[in-house]
Amino acid sequence: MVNTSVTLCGVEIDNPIIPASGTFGYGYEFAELYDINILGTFSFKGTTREPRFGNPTPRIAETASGMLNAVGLQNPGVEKVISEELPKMRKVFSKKVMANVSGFSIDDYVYICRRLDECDEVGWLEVNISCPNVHGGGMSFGTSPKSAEEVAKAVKKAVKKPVIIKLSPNVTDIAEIAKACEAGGADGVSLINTLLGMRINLRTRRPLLKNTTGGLSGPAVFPVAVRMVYQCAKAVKIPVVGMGGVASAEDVLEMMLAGATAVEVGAQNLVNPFACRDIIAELPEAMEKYGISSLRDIVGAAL
Amino acid sequence: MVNTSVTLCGVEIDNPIIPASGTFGYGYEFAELYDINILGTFSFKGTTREPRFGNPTPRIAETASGMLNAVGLQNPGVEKVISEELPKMRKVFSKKVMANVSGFSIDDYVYICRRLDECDEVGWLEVNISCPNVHGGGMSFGTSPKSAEEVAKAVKKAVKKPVIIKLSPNVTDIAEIAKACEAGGADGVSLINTLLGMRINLRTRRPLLKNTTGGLSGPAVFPVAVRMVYQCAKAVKIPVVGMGGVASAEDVLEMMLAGATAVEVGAQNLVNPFACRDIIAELPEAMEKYGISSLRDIVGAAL
Amino acid sequence: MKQTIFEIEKNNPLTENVYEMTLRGDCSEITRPGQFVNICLDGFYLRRPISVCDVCGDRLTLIYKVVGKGTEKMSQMSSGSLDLLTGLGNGYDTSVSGGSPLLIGGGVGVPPLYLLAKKLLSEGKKAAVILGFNTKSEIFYEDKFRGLGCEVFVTTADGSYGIKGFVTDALAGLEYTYFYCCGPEPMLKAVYKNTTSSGQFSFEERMGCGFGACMGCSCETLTGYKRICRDGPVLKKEEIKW
Amino acid sequence: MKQTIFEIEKNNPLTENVYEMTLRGDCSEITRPGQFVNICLDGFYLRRPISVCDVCGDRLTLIYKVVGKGTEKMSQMSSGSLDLLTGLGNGYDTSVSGGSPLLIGGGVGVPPLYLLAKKLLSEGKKAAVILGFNTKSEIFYEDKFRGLGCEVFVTTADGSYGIKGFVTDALAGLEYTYFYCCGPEPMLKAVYKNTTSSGQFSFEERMGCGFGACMGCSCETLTGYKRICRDGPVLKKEEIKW
Repeated sequence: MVNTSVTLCGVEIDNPIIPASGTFGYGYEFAELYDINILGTFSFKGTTREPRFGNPTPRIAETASGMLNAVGLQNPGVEKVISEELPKMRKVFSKKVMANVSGFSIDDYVYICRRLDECDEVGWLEVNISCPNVHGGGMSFGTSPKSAEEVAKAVKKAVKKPVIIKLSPNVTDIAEIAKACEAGGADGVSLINTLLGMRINLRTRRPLLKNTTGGLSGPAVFPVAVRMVYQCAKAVKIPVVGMGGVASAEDVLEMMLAGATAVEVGAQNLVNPFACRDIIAELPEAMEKYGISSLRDIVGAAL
Repeated sequence: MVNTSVTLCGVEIDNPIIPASGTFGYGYEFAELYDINILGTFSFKGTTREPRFGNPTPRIAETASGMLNAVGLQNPGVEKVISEELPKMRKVFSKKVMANVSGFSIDDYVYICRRLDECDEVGWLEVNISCPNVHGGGMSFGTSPKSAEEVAKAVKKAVKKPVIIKLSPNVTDIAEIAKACEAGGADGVSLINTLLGMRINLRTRRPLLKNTTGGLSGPAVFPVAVRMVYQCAKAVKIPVVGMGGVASAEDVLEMMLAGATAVEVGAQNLVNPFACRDIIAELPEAMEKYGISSLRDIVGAAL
Repeated sequence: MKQTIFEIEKNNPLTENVYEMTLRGDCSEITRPGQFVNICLDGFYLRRPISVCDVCGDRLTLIYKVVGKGTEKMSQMSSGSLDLLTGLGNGYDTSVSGGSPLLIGGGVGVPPLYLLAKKLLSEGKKAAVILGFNTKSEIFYEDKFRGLGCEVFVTTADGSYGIKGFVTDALAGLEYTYFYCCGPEPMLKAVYKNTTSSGQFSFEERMGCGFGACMGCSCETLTGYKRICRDGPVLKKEEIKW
Repeated sequence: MKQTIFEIEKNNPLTENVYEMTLRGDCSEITRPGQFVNICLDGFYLRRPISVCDVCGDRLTLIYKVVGKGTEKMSQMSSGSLDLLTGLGNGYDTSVSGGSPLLIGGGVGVPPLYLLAKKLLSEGKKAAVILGFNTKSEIFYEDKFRGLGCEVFVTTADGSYGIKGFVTDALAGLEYTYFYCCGPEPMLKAVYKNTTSSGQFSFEERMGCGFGACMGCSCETLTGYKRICRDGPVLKKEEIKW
C-alpha cells in the first residue's frame, strides 16, 4: 500500500494533485463528472478586486502539443467570488481550496488576499504575479525580484494563511525571483505560469489571438517547467509547487523528483476533463513501478 | 511564378531557408541526400577557438513535439574548420555559407570571427551568444544587453562581413538584447536559440542528460519563437532571422509575417533529413495558397 | 457530458470540402438539437467541436467543413474509432417555437437545423427552412429537409440555384411564429435585423475545453457574460448585444 | 541512407517484452550486418534506432525490446506502414574475420549477429556463437542460429538454462580467429578484457538524428572522436578507450 499524501505549507493533503487556476473554474463543472473530493485540492479561477470580462475573443489558439490562451483573468471579482462562488463550490468540494489572486497594484493583492484569508473554505493563497495576459500589472510584478519581494512582504503582513507566490517563466533567472519571494516571507512558490507565445493567421496576416500574444501551456512546456522547478528547489527552502504540461502520473513523479512538493495540472483538464481523476488513479501503480512507497520521500530526489 | 528570393544583410539569397547551426554539420552528410545548393544558405556547426568534444553523453533526450540537446559545441576548432572542413564543404556547396561562432571571451569571438572573415566561402558571421550548454561564456553573453552590445561592437570592428548575433530566448526581454546588438553595430539578429529544459529518468532518479539541462527545440517552441521574432522585429531596424520549431512551408510564412527576413530550420533536419528540400519544394504552392507573389513583401506584415 | 469512444461508420464528401461522418456510440447525453460534440484527434492537442446534425439511436451524424489540418485529417478517416465528448452546449429550445417556426441556416450552419427540424415536426409543428449557400456546387441537404416534409427555400449568393442573394432575401413575405438561426456571424446579424418574430441564434467561437472550464469562448450579452460552449452556443435574440 | 515506407508484415513477441517485426520495403541501402534503421512513430518526435536482424530481398526483420512508450507503441502495431531511414551505421567488417570467428551477443544485442552469422557462413567461414541472457524465459533465436549451422553456446546469469554465468564464462577454451560482439556496455567491457584475438564491438548511445548530423551520440576513441550513429555503431577493439 503506497502513501500518496504530502504536506503543503503545513497542510497535509491526500495526494499532490491540484488542478491549476483557470482550468477548473470553481470546481462544479467537474463535480458533474467525478467526485472532486479525490483531489489534493484545487486552485480556483484567478480573482481580481473588480469583476473582469478579460480580453476580447478569439483568446484560444492551438500549438504543437499545447495551446495558447489570452483569457485575461475573467472573473466576477472578489466580493461575488466570496458571496456566490464559494458557497456553490462548498456544495461539491469539502476540502480546503487554494485561492488564486491577481492584482494590478500591491494594494490590490493585499486587499483581495485579506478578504479571501477570512474565508473558511480557503486553505492557501496562491498569489499570481505572472499573468502574461493582462496589461499593467500581472506579469510585471513577477519579472523583478524587488517587486516580487514587495508583494510577498505586503501580503504576508495582511494574512494568516500560507501564501504561495505563482512565478512567471518569462524571466532570465527564475531562481532569483523565488529567492526574493522567500526573503519576503512567502510560504511557497508555484511555477511555471504560461510561457508567452504567439501564432499568426496566414490568411488574415494578423495574430490568431485578439490580444496578439498569449500564454503557452500543455506538454510542450513540460521540460522547461521541470528545469525551472529544479532550479527553484535548489535555490529555496520553502516548498515548490510544480506545474507546466503535466499530463500523466509519470509526469507528476518527474516533477516531484525535480523538487516539487505538490503538482498542479492545467491544460490537460481542458482536453481530458477526467485528467486529474485518471492521474490520481494511476499514481499508485506508477509509484510501485518505480519503487516509491511514499511520495513525500522523492521530493527533490534528483537535486 | 512566385519569387522566393530575399536579401539578408545585403546579400541576396534564392530563398529564405537556412539549415540552423548544429543540425547540418558542414553540409556533406546532407549533400549525399540532395543537392544542398537549393538552400538559401546554411549555418555550419558552431566554431570555437580550440577543438571541443563537448559534453559527456547522453546528450539527447526526447520531449513532446521536441527534443533536448546538450552537445556543447563539439567542433574541431577554427583552424581545422578552415583547413579541413571548408574545403570539403566547398566541393558540395557553391554558395556563400553562414559561419556560426561561439566563444568564452570577447577576445575569442573577435579572433574566430577575424579568421573566418578571411574565408571566401563565408558570407555571414552568425555570432552565438546564447548557447545554453556551455559553462562560463556562451549564454551569459546573451543574457545582458551590455555584454551583448560589447560582443557586437568588438566583432564588428574586426570584420568586413555582415555580423548576425544569435540570441537566447532564456531572457526576460529579448527585444532589449536585440536593441543592444543593433546599437553595437550588428547587421542582424537571429533567434531563437534553444529554451533551457530538463528531463529526469524515473528509474535512476537522475537527469536524462549527463549535463543536467539541455536546449529545447522542435515544434514545441514555435509559438515562443514567433512571439520573440515579432517583439524583436518591432524593436530593431536590422534584419531578424527567425528560427525555432519551423517544420513546414507554412511555418516559414508565419515566421516571415512575424518579421523574419530569413528562416532557419533546426531540429526538423534531424527527424526528417529532407526537411529543407521539402520546405523549399512546398514554398511556391503555399505562397499561392495565401496570395503571396514575392516573399520579401510579407516580411513583418503582421507587425 | 460524457466521454465515449465512437466507431466511424461512414465518412463521405457532400461537396468539395464538406463531409458527412456517421458514427456509432452512446448518444444518450445528446438531449437537444443544436448541441455539439468535441472530438479528440491524434496529433492535435485541442479537441474539434462539431455540431450534431442528426442522432438516431446509437447512430450519430456529423457534418463538417475542412478548414484546417485537424478537419483535413478527419476527412481522411474512413474507419476506426474516435474519442468524443458528447452532450455539450445548451442547444435549441423548441418549447417556445409556436406553431410554424422558421429555420434559417447558412453553409455549415445548416447541419444542426436538421435534427432541430425533426424535433419540431415530431412536436406537430410546421417547420419552414431557408438554406443559404454561396453557389450551387456547395449546396447540401436540400433534399433531406424536403424528405422530412419541410417547406425549403434555397438561396445562392451568385444566383446559380434557387433564390439569388442571401437568406434574408428569402425572408420577405414569409409568415412564421419564431425562428432558429445558425451560420456565419454576418448572416446572423442580417437575420437579427430582418426578422419580425423572436428567435434563437447559434454562435461559433474558438474554444479551449468546450465544457465551460477555461472561459476561452466567453461573450458579453445583455444578460451578462456567457460561455459559448456551455451557456451557448444558442442565445436568444433578446439577450444578444447588437 | 534512404527514406522508405515499409509495410508491416508481422509483429510477434519472442519473449515477454522482446518483439520480432518483419516488414517489406526497399532494403537496397542495407549493405552490411550491424547496420540499423531509424523508425518514425506517430506522436513521437525523435525516430527509434533499431538494429537490423535479417534482410532477405525486400523483407526486413527487426528485433526490439519494449523499454519505453515508443517501443511500447511499436509492439502494438500489427499492420500498416512505417517511415524508415535505412542503411545507417558502418556495420561489421567481415573481411578481417579469419576462418573461425566468434560471435558474442547479450540480450537485445543478439539480433544483429544473426545477419552477421549468415554473411560469415556465406563467405565459407565457420561461425561459433555465444548468446547471453539473464534467464531461460528471455532466450530467443538459439534455434535460428543452430538452423544456420552455427555452433551455439547459451549462458544464463541465473543458470536456468545452458552455461550458468555470463558470456565470458563460455569463452574459456574456445578457439577463434576473431570476434564480433554486441550487448550492454558492461558485457562489452568484460569481453574486451577476456578475449585473446582482435575483434569488433557494436555500441549503443542516445541518438538525435542517427545519420551523423547532430553530434548527439559522439564518443572519444584512440583514433579521435566518433559518432556512434555514423562512424559506428561498430568500433574495432584497437580504437576503444578502455
